[in-house]
Amino acid sequence: MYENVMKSAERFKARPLGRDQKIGGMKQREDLLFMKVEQEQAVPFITWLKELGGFGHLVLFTAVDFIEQDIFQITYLLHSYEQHHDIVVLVEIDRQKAEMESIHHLWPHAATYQQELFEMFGITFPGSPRLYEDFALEGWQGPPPMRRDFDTKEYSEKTYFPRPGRVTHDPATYMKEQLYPGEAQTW
Amino acid sequence: MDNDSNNKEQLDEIRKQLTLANNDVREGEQAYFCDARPVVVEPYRGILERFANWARSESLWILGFGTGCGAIELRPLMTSRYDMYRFGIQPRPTPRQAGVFVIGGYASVKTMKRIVRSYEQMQGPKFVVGLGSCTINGGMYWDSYNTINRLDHYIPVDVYIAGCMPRPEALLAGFNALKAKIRAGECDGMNKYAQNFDWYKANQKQIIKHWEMPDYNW
Amino acid sequence: MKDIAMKALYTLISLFVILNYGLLLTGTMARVRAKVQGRIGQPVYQPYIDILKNNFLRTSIYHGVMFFLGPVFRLAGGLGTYLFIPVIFGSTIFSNFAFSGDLLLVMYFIFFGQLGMALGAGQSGHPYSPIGVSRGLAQMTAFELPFALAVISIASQYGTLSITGIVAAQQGGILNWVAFTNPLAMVAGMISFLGMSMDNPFSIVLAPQEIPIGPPTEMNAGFLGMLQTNRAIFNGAKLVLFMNLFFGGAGNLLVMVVKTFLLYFYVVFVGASFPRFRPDQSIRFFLGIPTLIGIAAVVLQMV
Amino acid sequence: MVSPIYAIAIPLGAAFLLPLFEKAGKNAAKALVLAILAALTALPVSWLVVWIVNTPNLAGLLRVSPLAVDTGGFPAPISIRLAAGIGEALVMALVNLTAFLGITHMLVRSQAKPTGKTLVLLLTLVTGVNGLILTRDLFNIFVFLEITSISTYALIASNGSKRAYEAGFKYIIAGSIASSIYLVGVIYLYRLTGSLSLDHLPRSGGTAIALMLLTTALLLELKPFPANGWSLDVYQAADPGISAMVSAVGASGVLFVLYKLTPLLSPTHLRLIAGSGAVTFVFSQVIALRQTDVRRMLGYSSTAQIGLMLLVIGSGRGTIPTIVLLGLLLGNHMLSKAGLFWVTDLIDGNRTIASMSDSGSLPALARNKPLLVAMIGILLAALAGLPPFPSFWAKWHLVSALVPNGRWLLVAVVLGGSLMEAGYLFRWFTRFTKASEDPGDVHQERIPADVPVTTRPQTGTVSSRSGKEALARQAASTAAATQATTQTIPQVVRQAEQPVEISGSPVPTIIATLVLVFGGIAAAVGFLAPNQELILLVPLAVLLIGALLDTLRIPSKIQLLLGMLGIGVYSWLLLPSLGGIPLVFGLLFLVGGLLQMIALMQRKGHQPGLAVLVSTLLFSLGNLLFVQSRLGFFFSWELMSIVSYLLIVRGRAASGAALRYLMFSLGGAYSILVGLVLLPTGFAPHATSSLWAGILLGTGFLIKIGTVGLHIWLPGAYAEAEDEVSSLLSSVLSKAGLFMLFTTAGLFIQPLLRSVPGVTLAYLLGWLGALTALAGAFLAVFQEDIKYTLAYSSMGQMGYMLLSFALMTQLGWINSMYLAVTHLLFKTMLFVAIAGVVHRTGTRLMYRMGGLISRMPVSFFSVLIGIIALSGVPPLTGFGAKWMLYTALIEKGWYLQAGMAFFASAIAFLYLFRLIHTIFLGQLKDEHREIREAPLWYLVPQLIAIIGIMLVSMFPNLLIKPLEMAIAGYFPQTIAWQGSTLVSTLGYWNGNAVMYVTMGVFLVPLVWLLATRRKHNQKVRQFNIVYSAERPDRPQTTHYAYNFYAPYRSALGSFLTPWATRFWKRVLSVVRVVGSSTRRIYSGDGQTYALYVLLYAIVLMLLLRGGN
Amino acid sequence: MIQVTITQAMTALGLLLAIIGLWGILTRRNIIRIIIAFTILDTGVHLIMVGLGYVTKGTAPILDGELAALGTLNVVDPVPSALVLTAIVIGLAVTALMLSYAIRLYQTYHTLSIDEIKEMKW
Repeated sequence: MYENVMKSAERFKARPLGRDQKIGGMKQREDLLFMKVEQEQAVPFITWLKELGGFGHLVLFTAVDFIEQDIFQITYLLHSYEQHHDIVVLVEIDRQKAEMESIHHLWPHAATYQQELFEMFGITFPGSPRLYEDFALEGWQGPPPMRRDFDTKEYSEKTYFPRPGRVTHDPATYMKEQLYPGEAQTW
Repeated sequence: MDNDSNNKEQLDEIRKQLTLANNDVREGEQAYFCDARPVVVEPYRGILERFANWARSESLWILGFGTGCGAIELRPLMTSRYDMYRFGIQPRPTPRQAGVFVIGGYASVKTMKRIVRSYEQMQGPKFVVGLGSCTINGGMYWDSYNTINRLDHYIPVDVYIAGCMPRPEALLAGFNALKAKIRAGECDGMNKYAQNFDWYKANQKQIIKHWEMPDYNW
Repeated sequence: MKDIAMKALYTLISLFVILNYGLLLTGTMARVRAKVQGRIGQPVYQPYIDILKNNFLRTSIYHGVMFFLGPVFRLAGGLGTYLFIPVIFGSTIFSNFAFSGDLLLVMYFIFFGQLGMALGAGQSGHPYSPIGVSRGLAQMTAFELPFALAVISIASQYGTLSITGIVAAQQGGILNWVAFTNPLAMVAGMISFLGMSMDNPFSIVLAPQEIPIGPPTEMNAGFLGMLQTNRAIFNGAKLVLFMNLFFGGAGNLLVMVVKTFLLYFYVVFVGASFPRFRPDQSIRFFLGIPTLIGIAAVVLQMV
Repeated sequence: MVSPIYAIAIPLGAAFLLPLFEKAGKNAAKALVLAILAALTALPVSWLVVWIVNTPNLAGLLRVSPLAVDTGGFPAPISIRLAAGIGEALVMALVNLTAFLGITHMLVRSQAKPTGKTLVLLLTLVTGVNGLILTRDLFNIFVFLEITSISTYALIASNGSKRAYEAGFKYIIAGSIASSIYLVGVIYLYRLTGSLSLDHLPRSGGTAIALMLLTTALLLELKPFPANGWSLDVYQAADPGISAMVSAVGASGVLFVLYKLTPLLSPTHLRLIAGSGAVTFVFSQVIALRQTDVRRMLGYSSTAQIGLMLLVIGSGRGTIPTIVLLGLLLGNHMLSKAGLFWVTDLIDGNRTIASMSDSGSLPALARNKPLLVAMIGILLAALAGLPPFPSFWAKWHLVSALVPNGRWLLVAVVLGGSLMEAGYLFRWFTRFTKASEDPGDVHQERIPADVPVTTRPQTGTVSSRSGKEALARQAASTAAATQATTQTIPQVVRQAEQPVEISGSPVPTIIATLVLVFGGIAAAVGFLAPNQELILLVPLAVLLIGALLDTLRIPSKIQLLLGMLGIGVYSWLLLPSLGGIPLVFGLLFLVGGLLQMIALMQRKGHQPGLAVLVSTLLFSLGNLLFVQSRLGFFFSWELMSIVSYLLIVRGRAASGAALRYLMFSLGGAYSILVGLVLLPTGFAPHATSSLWAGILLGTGFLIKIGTVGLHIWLPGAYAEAEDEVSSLLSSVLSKAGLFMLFTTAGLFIQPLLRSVPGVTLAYLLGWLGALTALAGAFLAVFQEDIKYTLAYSSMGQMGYMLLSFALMTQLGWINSMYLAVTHLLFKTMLFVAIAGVVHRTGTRLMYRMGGLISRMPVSFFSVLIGIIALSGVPPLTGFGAKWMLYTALIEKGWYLQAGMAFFASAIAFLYLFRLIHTIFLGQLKDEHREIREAPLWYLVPQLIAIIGIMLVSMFPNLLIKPLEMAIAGYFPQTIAWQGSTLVSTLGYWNGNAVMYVTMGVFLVPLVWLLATRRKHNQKVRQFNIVYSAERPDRPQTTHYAYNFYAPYRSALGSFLTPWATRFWKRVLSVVRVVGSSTRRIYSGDGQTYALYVLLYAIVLMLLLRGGN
Repeated sequence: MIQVTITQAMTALGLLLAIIGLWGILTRRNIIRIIIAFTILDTGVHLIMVGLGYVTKGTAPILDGELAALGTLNVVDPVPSALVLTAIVIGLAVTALMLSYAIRLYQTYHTLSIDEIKEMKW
């Protein structure tokens, strides 16, 4: 399995991420593989995985905003029922030119993920059906809300009539002080 | 002639005040919706109203619409442990027949649209119970980009039950408080809504951009 | 003139009795159901309050003439059905208008209210209403068949279709009841009765989980109150009818109360014990064993 | 009187002299030919006139001494005698008339006008045929036979086409073998008897083989199955004008020779002739079913017709002489078949008409040349033996002659073959009449593959988004565009219609048609006059007058008014003379019919045929009320069937349904025909007779009623006919079968099985009725098309009537007629209201409608009353029917039937609610937002019917008491009246009291609601519904209508299997397979055909030996 | 010993010829041969006519009255001869027609084989 994927991965210039490394002190699952691939090679690689590699199920399809590196990392999680194996394909795209190839031709339901990604991150997928239609946010008019440069607190205060007199506490301290003063030492 | 046309203009003016514009429905859909304005309905007088209020308080039919996570706390009320039926409270599956609307916790903008619609479809007098902190001041979602902070800016609320989440006991206490309020004749959210209709509508429309419904959902 | 006035008075008394009895019975049975589930349950007088509250509602909506008339049809159907059944054997007050028609009239008058209500529900334009109606009508065709066979069997047994005649034939001891003289007809009839009562496992019309709550989805305020009133009266009428057909009728109010209570208790008992059928399951059920029992009852009368 | 010798001498002489005349001018030659033929036609007519003038009665006419000429002045056995009796005169007149018309046709058509040579050959052909008819000498017959044959061979080739040469050569081979056989037979006979004169041959034995040789040869000339492959090629390939001559003229002469030979033949010979005819008749019809080439199909029809006439010759004499039968059949065949060949010639040559499958330009033809199509219809009807054409009468008498002799096989052959013939002929006819969108084979409603949706309104606010706005707009518009293209309703693309031209003048065909029509009418007068039943011809008169009015293009409104006036007068005169059951049904037919005609008044402009057909239908229904003789009844019944067929076929997509209707109607009619013949006491009310008469008559009437199993014509016919016509068919016409059941009720109380007491025909009918009620109601539940629902509903209601009738008790009969009357009222309401809805909405699919109550309140009210009355809910009329039904059933002891009827009536609720809900309640569609109430003409009959229903509901005794009187005396009294309470032995019912109580209990809650919901009761609109906190998207998706009873379908859908349809389809496919496999013997090889000819002769000889 | 009269022999010969003719019609493929077979059949039939038509005890019908007076005078019956003459003429006509058909068929189908000429069937 692993060898098979790795062999083809070379063709697509995909590199596995830290298979034998321990992440956060924990060993990674045996049946999970992270692959990082260039933007141009991503869809061919996924296509290969689906058609020849046996990864027929698109489990998850999302994005992460790495505003510090000025990139969006797009994550495809694929699963193979025959091999009981997951592969995560990671693609980094330019945050300024947030555009990615659509994969709705491989999985029709990918169009829905792409609709969501467009709505939440502003990533476009040219050719994807219903991409510009409203999805979860009905009539949203601001910038994409999941981008990290969008200040939700400011937006909320501006929009939703905050009730005056709200106080925020640190839950741990507050609990110690207010509710269980006697037991505070044991924590 | 002049007099007639004046009269006609006046009549048109009055009609405009009495009817809703329904400008935000889709094109060509005006005919689907009733365009009457909600009106203030005077209560009965004297003992009849008090009797009616007693009957209303003893027969609270909840709209079975779980608007937020707090709705999970409504279910135990039906079980043998809490047994809300003994207080004359029971769920109804349709707003047309329900008298109490329980807002079950946080209300996102999307849910808010449905809340407004369902609330307007209930027949008066109707009561609203705000459940959990989220309905009071946004709770843990106070800084979210899509969750409201104050329910009473959008629909009139009769009773708030604080907590995150309030337990079923708290709910029962809240319902009893509501009953007392009803019996005292203090729950007139329906007329309040009709009186301040434009204010409520403006607040609602400020957040609900994708309106696509008439201004008042009969 | 005096006759008519007396008849009107008797009718009012009869209706008053059945309305209160029906409401109290509903309340009691809700309480019985609560006990089965280990709850205290609602007060016995809760149905009164609900009806009052619904009539006290300040606003209401309606969708058109048929919507307005739907509950009227329904209540008229309930009242009419009740009024064509002699309630207490030998009583002038409770003989109602049984002189204007026999058992066939009652069987068909049941449809009067259902049809009107279906039309009212239909005009509301809500899809759940016709779905509920379609389920209800479909199930109705199925459970009416064993019932009709039972009735035919009884009619041939006693040579009459008059309800009073059938009750009269059952007088003189418990063994004269149809339940004992024609047990197959009784079984077929009582299974149909379950379907007619729309309780579990045949509660596919209201079906709160799938099509909340079916035909009366759009009914509100006074319209709903009227439907609830009808439910009490119509329930009473059905119970009295089945009591008359299979269990020897009643000589006085007390007997009637006991018998109808037990009959209703039977429905609630079954309803509290079983989950709901799907519509097609329900239809197949009634057209299976109960129909065969009904046919057997009829054939036994033929040979 | 002019000597018969001229009939031979003149054409022969002229044939030789014709080239000389051609020198004088082409037109002179043509004029001469036509003049000669006219003279030849006039000659026998003159004889006939003289004889008719000189003899007082018909019997004397048949015994008139023939006009004989001995050639050369010697007496008969030495010289050749020509003799012309009444038969000869008749056939000669017909032959020469047809020849005259045929040659005229060929002269006036635009292409392929006959040359001088052809004219010569035609003249010799006529000479030969005339000679065949007249001569009494066997060898002379051979000579004329050869003259006929040789001219025919040559004529076939005149076409000059490749196929014609092929066909002609095959013909020659077969023909020469046949003539060799004839020659041998002649000489053998001469050796045995020493004489060749028909008048002097001994009738003793010993000559059997010689006669058989002659008979065989003549039979071979008459193209018997299977030795007739060549003849079909001739019909297909030759010039249609020539084909017409061969088919009509040539064969007639030979046929007549065979007829002349019959006095000499033994019963064995005759049986062989009849058998040969029967085989030819039935197999030719079967094979014709499979033909795709119209001319070849007509060819098969020709051989079949000749087979039928052989059957007539061979099967001996019936109540009327064979010659009359033969004359009727022959004349009918010659004129109609020749006419049809000419028609194929007229319509644009071979291109459009020759193929059965190509229907491209035929409908256009129907629109451009309605008269031509009407003419084709008449010719086809004549050929198929429909009234009033001569072959109809011949068929009646033929069956009357066969049945008493117990020749059931021949009866089956004659009737079965006729049915098939009508089938393929009218299948061809429907190609003309159907509209371009008519698929031709509709049996069930047609649902579009996907529910088409109108494009939803564009969202009002397009979300404007940072940086992507333009892109989003563009994408949205593309998406909308794709949506629009994928969601457009598939439009029926009308083909560009080719202009259809008629090549040549149709005058000869018209003349032939007119001769047929008037011959038919004359025959009708002749056959009906002895029973003093000429009044039965009134519908025909109406038809003729109507045809005239139609030709003048008088607007339909005026025609209808005239028709209504006529029917009014007719009813005024007729009804007072009736009493009892006929009076009830008379009111039903005539007054009910008038009610239906009001709705038709809505039609604007000129609707060809509508008014006349409706009026004729009602008149022929009126005939049924008082007709006494069997023949008169059968005539009226068939007339009613054919007229109603023509009414149905007017529907937009009705061709398939109408054809099915016609086939079942004719099948039923033939069953009735045999049943009637079996009635020894004649056709009179309450005749008792054999079991078989009851079964056969009953089957015929049950088909008309649409009993389950025989019902498959019903849904299509009722649904696909025009909307107002459907109402007429369902509420009036369907009762005809019921009326006849009442009239012949005495037949149905006979025990079905001697061993099982109590099982009578009526008992069987009762079960059939219960099953029909159940099946009708059940099938109606699942229809999406409103008219199919109503059609099946009608079927179910007829089931109740049948069940009630079969009870044979007082209450049962009262109920049957009560149902018939109320069914008329509420079905009028339903059908006409639905006609209005369909008229306004332009669709028949229920799920496309919805919410129409606000737009069409009166129609809604009418449908509401209709469904309450139909369903049996008190207090309206339906309950009375249900009460009487169950009471009567339980009184009779038919408990299981009662249970079944109850189940059916419960199922009826399903479709009734669906009907009213999906059309009038629920969501109003956008496209219906502006429609108006139905036209006034539709509302008037509905209102009248509503008043009727309400009256009968309020005062049931208004209807029940007269019905009780109508059947007084038939049964012992089982019901009694106490005031307005109807009391039976089982129960009681007081319609008045029920009405008052219902009104009372209805008013109380109504007043309460009106009082309490006076204020703040807001009327809301269609989308103001609680929709799971959402809003409805579109009315289409919110209206619950499609597959309304899905749970019912999943529970009981297996009972929807179309068993009956499957059965009848299988019957049809068996016939087709037989046809397909039988026609394989026609390999196209001339030698094979010659072999068949030889084998046929040998087999016949062997059979003769076996027969002795 | 079987007495074979001339008429019987003629009949037998005619029968033989007729059968040969029929056989030819049914088996030959060439149209011309079929026509020839037909003429053979025709001839056979004519022979049969002559053979059968001789009525041994018959009289010549034309001279009915006077013949009786002549008694044993042996007169040949003229009727069959007349018939045969007519039949031969007709047969000739038919043969001629067939031949002309053969020419036409050859012109249109370019063959004389009857197997090729079956465009129409069923």
